[in-house]
Amino acid sequence: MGYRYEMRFSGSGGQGMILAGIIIAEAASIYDGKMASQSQSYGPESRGGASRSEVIISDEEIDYPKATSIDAMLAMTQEACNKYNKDIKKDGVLLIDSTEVKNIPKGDYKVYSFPISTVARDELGKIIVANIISLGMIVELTKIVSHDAIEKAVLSRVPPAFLELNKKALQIGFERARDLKPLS
Amino acid sequence: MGYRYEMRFSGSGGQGMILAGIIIAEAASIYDGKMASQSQSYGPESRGGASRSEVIISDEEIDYPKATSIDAMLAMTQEACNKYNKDIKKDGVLLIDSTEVKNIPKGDYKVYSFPISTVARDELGKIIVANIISLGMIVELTKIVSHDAIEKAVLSRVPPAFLELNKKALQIGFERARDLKPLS
Amino acid sequence: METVAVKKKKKEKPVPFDYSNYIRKGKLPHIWCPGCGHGIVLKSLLRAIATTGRPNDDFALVSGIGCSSRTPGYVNFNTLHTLHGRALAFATGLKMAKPNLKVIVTTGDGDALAIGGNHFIHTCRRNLDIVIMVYNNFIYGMTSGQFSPTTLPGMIATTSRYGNIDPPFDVCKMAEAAGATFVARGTAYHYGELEKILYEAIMHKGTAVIDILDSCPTYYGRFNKYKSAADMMEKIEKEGTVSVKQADSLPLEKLEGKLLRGVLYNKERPEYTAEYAKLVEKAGGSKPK
Amino acid sequence: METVAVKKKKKEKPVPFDYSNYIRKGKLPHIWCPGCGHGIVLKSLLRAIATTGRPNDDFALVSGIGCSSRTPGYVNFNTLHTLHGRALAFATGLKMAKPNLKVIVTTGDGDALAIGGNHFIHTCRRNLDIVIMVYNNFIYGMTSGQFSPTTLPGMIATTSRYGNIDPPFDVCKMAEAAGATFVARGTAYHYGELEKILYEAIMHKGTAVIDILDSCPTYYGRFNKYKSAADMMEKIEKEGTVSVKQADSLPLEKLEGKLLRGVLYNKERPEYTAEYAKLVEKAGGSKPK
Amino acid sequence: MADKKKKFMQGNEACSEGALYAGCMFYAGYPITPSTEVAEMLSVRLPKIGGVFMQMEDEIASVCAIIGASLGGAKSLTATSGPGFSLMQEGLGFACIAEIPCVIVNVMRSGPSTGFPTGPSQSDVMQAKWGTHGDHPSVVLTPATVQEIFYETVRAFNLAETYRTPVIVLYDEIIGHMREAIALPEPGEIEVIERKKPTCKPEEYKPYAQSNGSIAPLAAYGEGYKFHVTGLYHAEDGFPTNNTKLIGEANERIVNKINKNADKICANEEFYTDDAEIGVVAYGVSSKSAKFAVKEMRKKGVKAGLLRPKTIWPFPDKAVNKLAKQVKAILVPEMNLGQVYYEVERASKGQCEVKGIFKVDTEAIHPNQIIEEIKKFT
Amino acid sequence: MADKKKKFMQGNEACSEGALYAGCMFYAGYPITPSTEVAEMLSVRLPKIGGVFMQMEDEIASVCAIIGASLGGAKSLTATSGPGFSLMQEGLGFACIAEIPCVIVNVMRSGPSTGFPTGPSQSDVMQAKWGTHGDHPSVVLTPATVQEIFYETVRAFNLAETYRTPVIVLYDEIIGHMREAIALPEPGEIEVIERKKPTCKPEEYKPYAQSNGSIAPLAAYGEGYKFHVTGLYHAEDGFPTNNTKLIGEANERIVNKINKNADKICANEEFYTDDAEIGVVAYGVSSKSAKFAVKEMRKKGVKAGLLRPKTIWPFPDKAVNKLAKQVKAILVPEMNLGQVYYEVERASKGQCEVKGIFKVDTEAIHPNQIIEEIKKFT
Amino acid sequence: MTTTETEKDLPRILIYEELCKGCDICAVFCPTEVLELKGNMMTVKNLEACTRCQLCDLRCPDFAIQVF
Amino acid sequence: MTTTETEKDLPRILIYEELCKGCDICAVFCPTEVLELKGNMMTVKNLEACTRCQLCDLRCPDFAIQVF
Ligand SMILES: Cc1ncc(C[n+]2csc(CCOP(=O)(O)OP(=O)(O)O)c2C)c(N)n1
Ligand SMILES: Cc1ncc(C[n+]2csc(CCOP(=O)(O)OP(=O)(O)O)c2C)c(N)n1
Ligand code: SF4
Ligand code: SF4
Ligand code: SF4
Ligand code: SF4
Ligand code: SF4
Ligand code: SF4
Ligand SMILES: [Mg+2]
Ligand SMILES: [Mg+2]
Repeated sequence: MGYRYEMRFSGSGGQGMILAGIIIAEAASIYDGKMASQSQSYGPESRGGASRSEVIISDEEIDYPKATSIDAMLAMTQEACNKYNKDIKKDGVLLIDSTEVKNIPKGDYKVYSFPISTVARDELGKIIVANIISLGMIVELTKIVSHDAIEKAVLSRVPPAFLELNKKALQIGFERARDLKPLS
Repeated sequence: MGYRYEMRFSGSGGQGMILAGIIIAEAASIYDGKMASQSQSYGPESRGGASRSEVIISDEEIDYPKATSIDAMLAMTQEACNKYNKDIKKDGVLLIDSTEVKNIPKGDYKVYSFPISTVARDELGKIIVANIISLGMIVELTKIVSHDAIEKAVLSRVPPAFLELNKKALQIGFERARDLKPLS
Repeated sequence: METVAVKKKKKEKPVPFDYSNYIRKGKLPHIWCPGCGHGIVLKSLLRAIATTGRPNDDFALVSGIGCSSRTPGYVNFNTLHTLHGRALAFATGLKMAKPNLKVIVTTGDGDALAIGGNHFIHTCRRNLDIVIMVYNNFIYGMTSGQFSPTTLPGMIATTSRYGNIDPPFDVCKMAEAAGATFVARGTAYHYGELEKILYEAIMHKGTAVIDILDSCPTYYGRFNKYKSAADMMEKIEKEGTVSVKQADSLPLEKLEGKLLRGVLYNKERPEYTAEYAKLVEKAGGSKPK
Repeated sequence: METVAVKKKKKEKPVPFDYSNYIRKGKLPHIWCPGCGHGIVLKSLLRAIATTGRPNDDFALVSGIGCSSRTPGYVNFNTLHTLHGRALAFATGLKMAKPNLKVIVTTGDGDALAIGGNHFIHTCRRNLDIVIMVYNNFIYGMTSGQFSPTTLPGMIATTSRYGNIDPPFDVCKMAEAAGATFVARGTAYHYGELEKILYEAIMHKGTAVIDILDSCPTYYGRFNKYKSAADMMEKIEKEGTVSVKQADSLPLEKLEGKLLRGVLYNKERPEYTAEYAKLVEKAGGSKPK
Repeated sequence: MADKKKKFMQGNEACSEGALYAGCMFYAGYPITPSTEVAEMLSVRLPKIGGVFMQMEDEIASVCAIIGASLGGAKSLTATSGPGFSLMQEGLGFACIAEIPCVIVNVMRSGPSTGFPTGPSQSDVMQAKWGTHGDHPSVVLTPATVQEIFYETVRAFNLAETYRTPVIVLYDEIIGHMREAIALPEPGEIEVIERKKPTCKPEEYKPYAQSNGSIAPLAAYGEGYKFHVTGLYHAEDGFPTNNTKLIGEANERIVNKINKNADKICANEEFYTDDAEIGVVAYGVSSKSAKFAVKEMRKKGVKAGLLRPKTIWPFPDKAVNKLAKQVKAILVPEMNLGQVYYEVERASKGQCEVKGIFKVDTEAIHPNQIIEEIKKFT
Repeated sequence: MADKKKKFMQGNEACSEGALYAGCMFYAGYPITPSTEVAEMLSVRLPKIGGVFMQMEDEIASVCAIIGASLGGAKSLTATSGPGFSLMQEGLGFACIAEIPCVIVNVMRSGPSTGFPTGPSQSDVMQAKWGTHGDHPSVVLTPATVQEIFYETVRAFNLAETYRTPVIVLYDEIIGHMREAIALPEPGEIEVIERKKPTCKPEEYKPYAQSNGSIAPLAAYGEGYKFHVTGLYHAEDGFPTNNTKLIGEANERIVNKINKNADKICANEEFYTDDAEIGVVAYGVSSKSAKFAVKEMRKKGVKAGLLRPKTIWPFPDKAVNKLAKQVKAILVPEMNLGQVYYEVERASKGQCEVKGIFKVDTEAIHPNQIIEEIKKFT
Repeated sequence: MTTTETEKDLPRILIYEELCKGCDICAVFCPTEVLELKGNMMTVKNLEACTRCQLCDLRCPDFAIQVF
Repeated sequence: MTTTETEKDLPRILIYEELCKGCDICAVFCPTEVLELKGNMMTVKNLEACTRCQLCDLRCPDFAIQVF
C-alpha cells in the first residue's frame, strides 16, 4: 500500500485556514495527479473560535479523512497551537506564526518559527495573505506538492484583482522557508 | 371460565347507535355489577355512513372488545343490516327496524322485526328515541341486563327535560318485545 | 341576482347552470352534512370558473384537511388533497413548477389560519398567483367542532364550553398586511356576489384571498343555538354583513358589528412567477422545453 | 439623547450605566461578530428593564435559534433558548403557567417571521402579555447569510446571488393586523429611543411587538457593499428611518422609502391571561396555592 | 345497586382523569381524531381547578407550550395522533436534551399521512422511539384497557418527573374510544411523584449537575433560581459548551439515565408464560386479541403464553430473551406491518422462531387469526 | 497537467451536481447547517437552466413544495439537517402514501434538538426509517465519499422515479463538508431514469393502478389527465376509500413495493469479507474509519472484513446474515449511541457476537478505536 | 328524482332524491313558498307560485334541485 | 483593560481589551473624534476633546467602553 501524508492548518476563524487546506489539496489532486481530501471543523456558530482544516494526500483512495498522525502542521494562533499540536508525528513539521505564537510546544518534531503575519502586513500590506505565505512556506518545507501545482491552485482560487498579490505572497513563502532552520 | 355475551347496535351515523351501546354497557357494568365493554367504528369523517357499536358483557375481565360471535344484534338501516349481520351466531337474535330494513338477511338465527322508527315518530312524536325503544326491546328479548339497570342507565344519560319521554320509550320497547315472535 | 327573488311571477325560462362538466361522475352526494355551506361555495366557484371559458385542465384545486378541504375530490380538475394546513406549500411548489396552471386553494378557517397560518402569510408576501378561498365557518368542522382562530368571543365549541376567550383574526386585514394584492369577502348566502368575486380573483394576477363566511350547522349551529342552516345564513351571512358598496351610504350605527362584503383591496404588484421568470432570464437560463 | 452628540464640551461627569447586575458573570465576550448590532439592542433592553425597578427574577427571556436568539444566554434572568421559530410557543406555555412573569422574547427576522410566522400571528391574536423584540437584520445571520422575509428586493444574500426577488414583510403592519396591541419600530442606532420604546413595551399589558432595525455587517453588510458596521447603521438605521414625531412635519418626498420609527400603534384590548383568569372564575375554579 | 366507586368511561376520558389525578395543571393541544376527547374533557375540567387549557395554533406550538409550562413549574400534557405526533418530533427532542418533564399522548390511527383518521392502528410504535433526530432517551407506555390508561397516564407523569424526561403514552383508537367501567382511586391511593426542586442557594444551582447518576432537581422559572435552558449541548450549569468531551458525555447521560434504569421503567404482564411452549408478545389492543387466543388455547390444552409489555420503550429485552429461550416460537401480533416484531426478533437472538401477525386494514386482529398461528406450532 | 475531468469540490456541492445531472429542476428548502451549501449552489445553478430555486418559510413548506412541484412534473429536491428533517416527517409520509417521487437530503449533525449544529453525527439513521407515523416505505442511501454523494444522489432520483416514492440521501457533516477531486460524468455516461408517464386515454388513467406489482405511471398536472391525489387511503383511481380491505391492501402495497425489491435497491461494498473472521458493518463516515482499520489489520495478517451498505434502508438483512454465519464477531462503529447496531444484532440472529463502537462527541471515530476492538477478537 | 309536471307553462322543478339532504335551505329562501320539506326530502307544495328565480338551485348545497 | 489618565478634570475612558472587537462604531459616532482604531483595538487619540457624552458606550455592541 501507498503513502499517506497528513497536514493540519490551524488558526482562528477568518484567517483563511480552511482555504489554505483547500488550495493545497486541490494542488495535489487536480494539478499533481495525487489523491487528496480536505476536511475541517469549527464551533457551533460556524464563525470565530479556533478553526482547523486537515488535508490528507496519498497515491491511493483516502479512507479516513481526518488526521491520525500528522506530517506537517501550521499554527497561526496560540490557542490553535495549544489545542491541535498533539497529533504531530515524530520528525513531523510544525510551522508557527511567531507573531502570535509565543509559547512553543515541546515535542518530538521539528518546529519552524517565522513572523508570518508581520511579514504579510509589513511587506505586502495585507494581513489576509498570511495564509498564502504560510502555504508557500509549508510547500517549501515539505515538498509535498510542486511549486507549479500550488501556484496554479492558489491562482485559481483568488479574484483576478488579487492575482499579483497572492503570487508575491506565495513567492515570499517559498523564499523565506528555503533557509529556515528548525528551532532546537 | 365465564360467559361472554356479544351485542352489536348498527344503523347510520346520528341514529344514536353508539349511545345505545353505551347505555346497555353501563347498565351491565355499573348497575348490574357485571363486566362490560363498549366499542365502535365509523367512517373517516366521524359523521354519516353506516355506524356500529359493539358491547361485550361478561362476568370476568373482557379481553377482546370486538364481536367474534354475536349473541344479539340490532339493525336500524338496510345498509347496516347487510354490512354487519355476518357474525351473528347460531340461535342468536337479530332485531330489525322494519321501517327501514326491507330485505331480511337469511341466517341461522332468530330475526325479530318491528317498525321501531314509525312507532317512535307516531307514538312518541320523536324519531330520535327510536334507539331507546330498541334498547327496551333488546333487553326484553335477551334479558341480558335487568329492567331496573337499563332504566337507570338510560335516565342517567339523558337531559332532565327528556326523562319522561325516554322512560316511556323504554317501556314501549319492553312491552312490544314481550309478545314479539321471531320471523320464521 | 338577489333582487330576482322579490320580482314576482317573472316566469321566463332560465336555464339552470349545468355543473356536470365540473363535477366528477359518481362522486355525489358529497360528504358534507345537510345544510353545510361548503356546497354552496363550491357551486359559486364552478360558475366562476365556467365564466373564464378556460378548459378544466388549466385549473388545479389544492386543499389541506378539513371538511372544506374535501372540495377537490368532487371536481373535474387537477386536484390535490394534502396535509392539514399545508395546501399553500404544496400549491406553491406546483405553481412554480407549472406557472401556467391556475391554482386555486380551497381551505378552511382552521386549515388556512390555525395550523396553516405561516404558509398563508408567506404566500401573500410573495404575491404568488394563487387564489385562496377560506371557507370560514368559525369552527373546526371535520374534527367535530372545536373553536378556530375565527370563532368569535363567547361562542360555544367543544373546547370552549364556557364561551370562547380567544380573539378572532380579521382574515382580510391579515391578508392585506401580509401582502396579498386582491382581498375580498363573500358569503355562501350571497352566492352571486361570491361568484363574481371569485371570477375576479381568478382573473387577478397575484395572491387573491377571499374570506368566505360559511356555515357549519352541525357543530357551530347546534352549539350556538341557531335554529337551522338557513337561520345561520340569515343571521351570520345576511344580517351580519354589509356590502362595501352599500356601506358608504349607511349611517355608522347600521355598520356596527357588521363585516364588509366585496372586494376590499385590489392592487397591482409584481407577481412571483413573473419575477422568477425575470430572474431566470438574468441568470442566462431559459425554461427548457 | 441623540442631540447630546452635537453639544460640544459638555463635560459634566455622568455615570455610565452599570450592566453588571444583568449580565451573567464570565459570559462575555458574546459570540456576536465585531460590529453586530445585536449587542446594542441588548444593552437598550437591559437599561429599559432597569428602569422598571423590578427584580431580575420577575423577567423571563425566551428565544428561538439564530444569532439574535443567543441573547438569553448572557443575561441574568430566567432564560430559555429554544427551537428555531418556536420561542413564542414556549413563551406562551410559560406565561400561562406563570402569569406574573414578564416574558420577553428576543428573536430574529428569520426566527420570528420565517419559520416562526405562525406563532407570531397567533400570539398577537391572543394579545398575550409578551414583549416580542424582532432583531431585524434582514438576513439569516447564524446560518451565514441567506435572505430572510425582511430582505429587500434586489439585495444579495448567499441564496439570492442574482438579487432577491422575495418581497419583504412589513413587521409592524402584520403585527397590528394580527392583533398586537402595542406596535413599534426602533433601531440599534437610536439606542435611546429604543430603550424608551422597550420600557413602554414592558409596561404594556398585552402583546407588544418591536421591529428593531439592526445590522449584520458580516453577511448583509459584506454582500451588499456597506463599508462598515457604522456605515450600515448610518445608511439603514439613521438615514433609512424617520421618527413618527418628525414625520408629521416633513414634506412627503422626504418620507419616501423611509420607515417610521417610534410607537406606531398602542391600544387597550383584553389581555389573554386576564381573560383566562375570568374563565377560571366562571368555571368555579381558583388558582391553587 | 350501582357500584359507586366505578365510573363508566372512554379510554380518552380515563387518560384525562389520570392526568388530573397525577396533578396535571396545564394542557396545550390541537384537535385531531381520535385523540380530541382528551382535550375536550380537559377544557372543561382544568379551569375548574385553576389549571390551564390552551388550544394552540398547531401541534408544534402545543408541544413547545407544554415544555414552556413545565419550566413554569406545571405538570403538563398534550395529546395528539399520528400527523400531530410527527409534527411534535422536534419539540420532543428539545424536552429530551433540556430534560424537561412532560407527557405526550398519541392515540394511534391508521397512517401514514392522513390515512384513515378514524381507523385504529399500532403503527407509530417505532416512531415513538426514533421519531426525532439525534440520539435521545425514549420512555413509551402502552396501556391496553381503559383502566390501564388511567394508571399508565399517572405513571407517565411519575416517570417524567423522576427522570426529567418526556414520556409518551401510546394507545390506539380502539382503546381510546372504548368504554368500560373503571375505578378511580381516591387521592393518595396510588403514588403521585412531585417534581424535585432545588434547595440549594440560587448561586449554587446547577440544573444539570451530575453526581453518580442522580438526576438534578429542576427549579421553576420565577422562583429565584434564574437558570438557563438551551437545546444546544450544555454543561452542568446549563450553558452551551463546545467541549467535545462534555458534549459526548451529555448525550450519553440523557440516554443512559433511561437505559440504565430500564428494569425500573419496564413493566410486563406475564400471562401463562411460566410453562409456555409457544409465546405471544403483544401490547395494546393486539394484546387483548392475544389474551383471548391464549385463553382459548389453554382451554384446549395448548401451552401458549402471553408476554405483554406495558412499557414498550425501553424495550423489555430481558423478558423477551428469557421467553425466547423457553419457547418454540414467539408470535407477534401487531396492527402494523411489523414494528415491535423486529425488536422481538432482535431480542430473541435466533433462539426460537419469531413470526409476525400483521394487520393494517383498520380492523382489530381477530383472536382466531392468532389461534390459527399458534396451532401451526402445536 | 491538471486533470480536466476532475473537479475539486465539497460533498454538498457534489450533491447538487448529482441532482442537476439527474435532471432535478426544482429545489425548495430552508437554510440549516450543515446542509446549506446544497441550497446555495442550486440557487445559483438552477435559474441558469430555467429550473426553480425556492427558499421557503420553513422545512414543512419545503417538503410540501417539492411534492407539489413533482406533481407538476419536475424532479425535485430538498436538503436539510436534523431539526429540519424532524419537521419534514409528516410531509414525507404524504409522499409515501400518495406515491410522489422526490429526493430529500439530510446532512446529519449532532442532536437531538439543536445539539451541536456544526458537529457531525450519524444519529438520524433510524429516524430516516421510522420518523413519520404509520407504516410506510423507506429508501435511504448512505454515501461515504464525495464522489459517491454524486452517484448516490443520481441513484436517489432514479429510485424515486422507478418506485414512485420519496428517497432519502443521508450523510454526515464530515462528508458533506469534505472536499475531494471527483469526476463528473458526461451526460449519458450514467443512467438517468425519467418518469414513466401515462399513455392511456385520460378517462382510463388510474394513477394507482395495480397489475401484478408494477408501478403505475404518474401523470403531471396540467397535461390532460386531471387526476386526484390525496393523503387519505385511496383506491386505484386515487379517490378516498372506506373499504377496509382496500385500505389494508394499499398500505401493504406501498411498503412491499420497496421491501419486495430490496435486492434491487440494496447496494453494498464488500471489502475483504470473503475470508473474514471478524466483520465490520459500517456506513458513511464511520465506514471510512473502518476501512482504514481493516486495511491496517490485514497488513498485520488479521482476517478482518468490511461490509458497507450504500443503501441502509431497506436494510441489507441477507448480506449481514451471511456475514454473521461466517465470522466470530461483527463490529458496528457508528457516530451515535447504537442504531444500525440493533439492526445488525437482529439480522445476525445470534450467530455471532455483535458489538457496537459508539461515539457521539462530534469527532469522527478514530480508526485505532476500531483496531483495538478487532484485536480483542483475534 | 322527482319532477313536477311541465304541462302548459308551468315551471319544471327537479329534485334529485339521491342528492337532497333535506336541509330546508331552498324552502326557507324561496321567495314564493313553493317548496316544503317532508321528512328528509324536499317537495313541491305550490308549483303555481314558482317564479323560476333559481334561488333554490343557487343556494342548494347539494346539487339537488333545478328549475327549468 | 486600558484606561486613560484621570488627572485634573479629564474624562476617564475605559476600554476593556478582552471585550473590544474593534468594530470602530464608537469611533465613527464619537462627535468629537476622540477615539481611533489601532489594529483590532479601540484606542483614545484625543482625550481632551471628549465631552463625556457616552455615545461611544451606548453604541458599543460589546460592553467594551465606558466613560466616567
Ligand atoms: C397535523 C394535523 N393536525 C390536526 C388534524 C385534525 N384536523 C383535521 S381537519 C381539522 C380542522 C378543520 O377545520 P377547518 O379547516 O376550519 O375546516 P372545516 O372542517 O371547518 O371545513 C383538524 C384540526 C390533522 N388532520 N392533521
Ligand atoms: C428547524 C430549523 N431550521 C433551520 C435552522 C437553521 N437556522 C438556525 S438560525 C437560522 C436563521 C436565523 O436568522 P434570524 O432569526 O434572522 O437570526 P440572526 O442570526 O439573523 O440574528 C436558521 C435558518 C434551525 N436551527 N432549525
Ligand atoms: S361538520 Fe360542519 S363543516 Fe363539516 S360538513 Fe358538517 S356542517 Fe359542514
Ligand atoms: S453573523 Fe451577522 S447577525 Fe450573526 S453575529 Fe455576526 S454580524 Fe451578528
Ligand atoms: S325557482 Fe325560485 S320561486 Fe321557484 S321554487 Fe326555486 S326559489 Fe322558489
Ligand atoms: S337545499 Fe337542496 S339539499 Fe337542501 S332541502 Fe333543498 S334540495 Fe334538498
Ligand atoms: S463620551 Fe462621547 S465624546 Fe467621549 S469618547 Fe465617548 S463618544 Fe466621544
Ligand atoms: S464600539 Fe466597542 S467593540 Fe467596537 S471598537 Fe468601540 S469599544 Fe471596541
Ligand atoms: Mg372551519
Ligand atoms: Mg436575522
